[in-house]
Amino acid sequence: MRDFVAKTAIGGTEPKQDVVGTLTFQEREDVALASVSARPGQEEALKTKLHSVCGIAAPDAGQWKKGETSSLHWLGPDQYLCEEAYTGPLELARRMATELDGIASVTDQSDVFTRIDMTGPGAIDLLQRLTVLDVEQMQAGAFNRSAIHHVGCLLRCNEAGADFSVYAPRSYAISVHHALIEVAKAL
Amino acid sequence: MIINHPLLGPRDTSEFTYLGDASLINRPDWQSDTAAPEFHDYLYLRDNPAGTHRELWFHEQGDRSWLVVTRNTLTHEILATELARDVARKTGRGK
Amino acid sequence: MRYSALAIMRQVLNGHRGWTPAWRDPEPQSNYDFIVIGGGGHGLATAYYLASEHKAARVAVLEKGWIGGGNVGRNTTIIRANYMLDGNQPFYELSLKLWENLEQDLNYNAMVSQRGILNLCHTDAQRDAYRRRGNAMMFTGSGAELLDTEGVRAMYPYLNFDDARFPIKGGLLHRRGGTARHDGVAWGYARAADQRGVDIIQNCEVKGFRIENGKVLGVETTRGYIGAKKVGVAVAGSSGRVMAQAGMRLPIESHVLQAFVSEGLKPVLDGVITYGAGHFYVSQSDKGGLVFGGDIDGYNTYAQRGNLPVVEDVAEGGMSLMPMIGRARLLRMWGGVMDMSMDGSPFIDRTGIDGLFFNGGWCYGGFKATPASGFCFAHLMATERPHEVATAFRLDRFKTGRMIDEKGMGAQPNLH
Amino acid sequence: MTQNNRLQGGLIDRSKKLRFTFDGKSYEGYQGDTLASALMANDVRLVGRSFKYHRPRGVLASGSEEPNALVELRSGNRQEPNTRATTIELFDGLEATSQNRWPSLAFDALSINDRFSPFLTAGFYYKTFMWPKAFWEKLYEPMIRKAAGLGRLSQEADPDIYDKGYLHCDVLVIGAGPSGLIAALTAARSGARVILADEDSQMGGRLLADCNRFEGVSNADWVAQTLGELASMDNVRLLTRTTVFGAYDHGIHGALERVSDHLAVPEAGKPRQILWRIYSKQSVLCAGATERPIAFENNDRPGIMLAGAMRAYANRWAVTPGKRVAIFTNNDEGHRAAQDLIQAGVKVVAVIDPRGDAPRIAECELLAGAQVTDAQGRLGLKSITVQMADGQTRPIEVGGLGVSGGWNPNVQLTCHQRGRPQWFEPLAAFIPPAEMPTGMVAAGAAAGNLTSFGAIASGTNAALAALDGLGIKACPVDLPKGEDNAISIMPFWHVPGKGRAWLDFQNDVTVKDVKLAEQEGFRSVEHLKRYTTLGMATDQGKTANVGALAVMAEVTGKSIPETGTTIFRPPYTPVAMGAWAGRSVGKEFKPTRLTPSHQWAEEQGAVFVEVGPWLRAQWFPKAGETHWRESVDREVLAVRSGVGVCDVTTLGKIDVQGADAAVFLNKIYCNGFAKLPVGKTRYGLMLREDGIAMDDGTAARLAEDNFVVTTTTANAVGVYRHMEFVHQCLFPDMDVQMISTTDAWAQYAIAGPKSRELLQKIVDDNIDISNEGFPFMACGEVTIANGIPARLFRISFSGELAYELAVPTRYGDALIRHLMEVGKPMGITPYGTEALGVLRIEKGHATGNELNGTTSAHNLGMGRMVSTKKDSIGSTLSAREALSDPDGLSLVGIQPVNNTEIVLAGGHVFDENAQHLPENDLGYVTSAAYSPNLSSSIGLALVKRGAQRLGETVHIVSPVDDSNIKATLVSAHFVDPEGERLRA
Repeated sequence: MRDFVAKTAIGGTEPKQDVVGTLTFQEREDVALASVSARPGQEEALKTKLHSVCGIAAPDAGQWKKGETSSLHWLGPDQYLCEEAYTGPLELARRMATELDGIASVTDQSDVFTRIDMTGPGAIDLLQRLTVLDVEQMQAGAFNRSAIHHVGCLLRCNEAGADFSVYAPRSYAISVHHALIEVAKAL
Repeated sequence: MIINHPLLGPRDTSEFTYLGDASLINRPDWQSDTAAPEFHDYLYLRDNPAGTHRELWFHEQGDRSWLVVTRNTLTHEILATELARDVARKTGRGK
Repeated sequence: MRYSALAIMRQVLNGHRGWTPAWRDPEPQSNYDFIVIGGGGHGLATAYYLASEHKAARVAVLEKGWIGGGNVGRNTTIIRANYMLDGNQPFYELSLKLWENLEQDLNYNAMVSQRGILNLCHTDAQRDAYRRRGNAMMFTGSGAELLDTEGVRAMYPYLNFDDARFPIKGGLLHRRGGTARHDGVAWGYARAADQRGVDIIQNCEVKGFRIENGKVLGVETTRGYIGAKKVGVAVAGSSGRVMAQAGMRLPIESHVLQAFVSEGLKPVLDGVITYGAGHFYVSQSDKGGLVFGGDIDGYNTYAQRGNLPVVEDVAEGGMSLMPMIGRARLLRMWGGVMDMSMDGSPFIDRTGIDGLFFNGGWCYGGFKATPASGFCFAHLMATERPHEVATAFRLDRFKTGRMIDEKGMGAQPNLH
Repeated sequence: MTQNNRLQGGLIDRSKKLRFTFDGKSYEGYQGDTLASALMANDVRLVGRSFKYHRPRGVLASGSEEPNALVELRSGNRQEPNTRATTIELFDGLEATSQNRWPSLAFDALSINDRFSPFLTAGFYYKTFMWPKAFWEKLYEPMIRKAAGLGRLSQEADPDIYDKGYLHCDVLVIGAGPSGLIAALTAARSGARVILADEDSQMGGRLLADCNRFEGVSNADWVAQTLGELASMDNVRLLTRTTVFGAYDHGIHGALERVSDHLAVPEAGKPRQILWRIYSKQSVLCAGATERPIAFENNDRPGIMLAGAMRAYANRWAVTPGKRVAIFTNNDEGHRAAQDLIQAGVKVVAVIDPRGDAPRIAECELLAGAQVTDAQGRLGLKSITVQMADGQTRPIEVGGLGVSGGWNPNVQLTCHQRGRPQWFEPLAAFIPPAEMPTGMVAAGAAAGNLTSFGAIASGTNAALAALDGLGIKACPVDLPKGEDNAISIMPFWHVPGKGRAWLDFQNDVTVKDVKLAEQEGFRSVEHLKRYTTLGMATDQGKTANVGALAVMAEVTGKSIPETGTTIFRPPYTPVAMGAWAGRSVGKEFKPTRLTPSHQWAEEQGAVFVEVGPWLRAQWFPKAGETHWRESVDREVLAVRSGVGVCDVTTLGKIDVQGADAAVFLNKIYCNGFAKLPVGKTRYGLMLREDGIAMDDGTAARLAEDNFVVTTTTANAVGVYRHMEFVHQCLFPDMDVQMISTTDAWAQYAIAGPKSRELLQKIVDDNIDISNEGFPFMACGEVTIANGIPARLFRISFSGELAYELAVPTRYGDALIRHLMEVGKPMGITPYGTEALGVLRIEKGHATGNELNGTTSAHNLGMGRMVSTKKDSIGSTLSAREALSDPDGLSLVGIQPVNNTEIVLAGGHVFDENAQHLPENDLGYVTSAAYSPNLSSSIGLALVKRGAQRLGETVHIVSPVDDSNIKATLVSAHFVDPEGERLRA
């Protein structure tokens, strides 16, 4: 099989885990991402197709939806981010591309973002010091791009108040992770 | 300031990048006999109103939409926000 | 009355009863040879040089509010001639020469203080650009020195050299640059112009131009119609509004620039420093306040106030460069409306209308230009010919592609 | 020294004794004291010096409006200048030092200024210090600067952490006095998300400072009940020690929370302060009112303070400035203050009231129709001179005098968006403007309701209005009964007299100064402020401005509203720079981007350089190399002779798809892409609409409807934004979709004659990358290391046979290690950005130094690339005369005639005998480097008519380096001009 060993953006050989006070931070290297953009005129067709392929309806603006094996996130007008378990380089994007041929443009994003899961009480206090989004009001299913310590990140709410995922651009991941940890220490 | 994004609702302007007068959508026809002066006026001259101003903002830290925001330059009150692509289509822009 | 230590002495003896108004408060006459619209620094300087250099007798300055109430009274008081491009640098060198003799010329202490301006660089490319600029300054005799890190450290040991995200690699030192007391400049020009017969008419807003067969005849104002042979407009942030009354669209947008001052502190900073890795520049006033600023807010506005993101951006730059100011407090912030031009450089030019002249597009650099702007505008209005150091400041330069773009940002005013 | 001036009662905790020092002398106070109250308890009345005359000063107020009692708090790198003793919460071990005095507070050499005050009138410095000319900078100004400022900075880095954050709410209530508490309660009970913020360490406002205001319940109990209920609700956030300092657009407020300032040092890891941006849909301003003094001769003596402050010190802190005090007031509140003091056990010798019909409220002597005309006691008040109703003067011995000239509602925030407050005659004060900031309502004293009942009534009504604006159904609250007699006041601004009477205490602006300003024509408020420095001190004139305005009105014979008002600007009280910056300081000033090979490069001991947000390897020193040039020369030669590898991941990569992808690229690039075959890459030049070069890079066609566009590192973000603009705003119906993939791929340049040999050992066996199978500018998807998907581009920045190989970023680290391993026999050499620069200069490739935002395609020698057969961004305006002028600047190479001389980037080009004047300037050197291949310093330059002048000799002049060398204008392609190596 493949000779190369993959590195994670923060931990390197192992995904990074930190516990600060009541908060747990977990780097996730095991998810694959692919962006899906509807071709003009195919917007509805894409939604239908996505439903059958991913088993969930395409989310509305500012939302994400979780399915059995894959989840869908609203990235922009007629553009979604699909997430599944990582099986191998480009595999999700290639599979989606075949499925959505002629309907949408698919681009692999697995290594564009590094996902950091944040769980535990205090998540709100932490995020209030890092993002302008009204995190107190974020319900499970909320998904937005915004800035965290000057870096454009995706912020996903998995469970209101207690469980969030930050998707940081991979090259910035260490900086964003550092900001999360340092602020958590100050709570 | 807070821009009421047509799709995402109220978002802080720190997420956006400003370009300028929405008249930048009305790019002249390169084949017009007076293309040069038209492009000059298009690119360089401004109404620069003290009052209602239609302007382009890019949701850089957001959904990457270009918006046309109608804002009062005296009070900063925002009167309307639209997706720039819709505005462009309305003004007859296509391919 | 001539100002001097002796004059003060005399007034002390008679309980200061003898001081008279610094300038008259005349009723507008029915017509003038020259009308200058705008009682800011540039307008007052223009009127002064019309009277002093061109012996113009019948000159009026029309100000919609109180003189010196705009950007000349609301800036960070920096004077300098550290430009790069041929279209600019000789002009600013003339300005600097005029600054250097301003007090004696006006008999008013505008506190011109050449304490030196240091532009810091943080990359090799930035240093190369500073070398190019510094050399251009040398060719006009403005003076420039290229410092390395140690040279900077010797001047300002408390800057952040050791824990910096973008280390200081050196700087461009302009010793003749410095500061001046902004209000003093406006009042000094006003008083000197008044003494040479210029009518300074406050609370007189121009509501329109009277133009016949392409020639300007006078202006309609809130204090009635006033005729004039020639009218010059020098209204900075209001340029668009005023020139629209003459049916002109300009290559200008109005933006807000915020500026800040700290509480009074014992002197720690002798010169002016500009940070090269963030939006921050700073000096310390003779009263002890750190006077600092950064970038414009970046959206069109006529409101003389800004918003928080820019304040924070400026402070982040300041703290990164000078970690010792963490416990100094920001006392006051204010905003001025900037006439941002399409290439970041100004206009001193005729208009399509005979007898109507325009001066504007100074962006956030108008203060340092005040003397030369007035000098060259007066020259243009009096002689109908541009002054030799201001020939490039034409309104039609974008038609020919002769932009004067120091920053290389193109036709986007909020990036200049 | 024991606490002589401590009274009974108060809200202090006598069980907690705290030790502190002032000017090195140690004292004791109690938990709950401020530094001001603790000093007062210890009979310390002299605490500071004024700015201009260095007059001895004591405490004037009891809150953040304090102009006099400023100290340096703490020492060492935590020394904090200009800190108000009235807002410093006492902690054990507190150190404070007086400021702006030398050698000591009691004896200050510069108090000589006070003697010279007749010379130092308003604006005197504009009139003198002009002769001889040179003396201003050499003598006068240095003298003035020596005296400048108040407190000192430590000149050490601030050791504390500052945080910033964002809060969101329906209703923000600013100020927790009676009106604020009731407004918060009303909004909270109705279910709104409420934030209640107060600058004080305890909520309650004047209720903490005054006698009981409500029937059947004490101030303390009512505050406790209300706070208790608020604290129990989860839709309420209470922020004490939090000053809302600014009202910005669209309901955004700035607030500073002083988390740790009441402690000696912050707890480990905790912030000193937090700057909150509060996003509120509605806000209720309940900021109270500030008492104002009455000006009379020597009204700045230590011991003279605001009557309300004296009352607060007695009621809340159980201290008094002296055993015997008097009150000088023009309104009824002053009399109530006297009564409070009497009840607190202070001897009030008299209440002096200029009103002939002054009411008898306090149980002490009332001098109606009288006024205080002078005060004695330079370092501490000894006595006052009173002019009685009958004109007689009478000296009265007192240690303290409380003065009340009325109250100014704290309207600041209502005017932060340039609204102008309105004059309200009954109070002789300004109240909030008709044009309020969107969503803001004012209540309580801030809105001019000075009675207790009026305050809470207006508080609850304001909350109802806010709820209405939110569409929330309100549940009303029942209000406690409280006194409601309208406050009676007679405007009385200053006592006539010859001597100096202070209006602005800190900046020493007197009634005389205002009169002089008027005499010299500085009559508008803006001119008055600027000429006299009125209101420019650290207290922003909170106690001074209205009085000065009244004096100006008096001398101009106008009314106060006619005379005008000043503009209020943020912040309400000064905010520490550290708080504004938060964590974006030092190394964290901006976030850092790391390349996939970063860890490996660190292991190699690479030297890194900041390239925008990125850290890139600049060169890789080898053992024994003492100068960076040795490393760089070695790396360059290795690439030209063998094979080198460089991490080029930082280049922007944008995935462009869609049926119109090629048509779209035709729009954004000035050269053509429509006919580019699949599997091929092409260089593209992107222009701005003004015809100036914006960026350059390559576009690789991976499929009919799929390109990968690369941008320069610096412009990646801007180019993507521009492409979205062109699509969404100009050609919305094009079938094109794009997304950034910069972070998705780790990309390495593999360059040099042996690069193919190396790659053949890297790519999986089945892949043909022979010159025929994979020619120059070819691109395609390949696999390496047994099936790792990769992208291969045969493009060259160095001019050598070269490739760029990209793998999913997670494999970037493995790939660089693999390349180094496999390449070892070929002597593979990693190279950094320095060598990259040398190689591209040798090849004459333009980068940021050349694409500097002022160069046209023509200037760069690429004029012919601008297709006239199609429309592209910038094509029309690039035809303007100055952009296509054959006599304009064009890019050439520079080589010194004497190869030991050095070409300096930034040097200017002149003809042999030309004078070095702007008009003779021919251009400038954009880039320079030492070329180990030519054994000479070389450069690229933009030179007028350069292309026509190849071979000619010029001078490269750099006066800032005292450098002037002879050089030849040559082709920019120093190495392999025919490009044979690329195609080899």
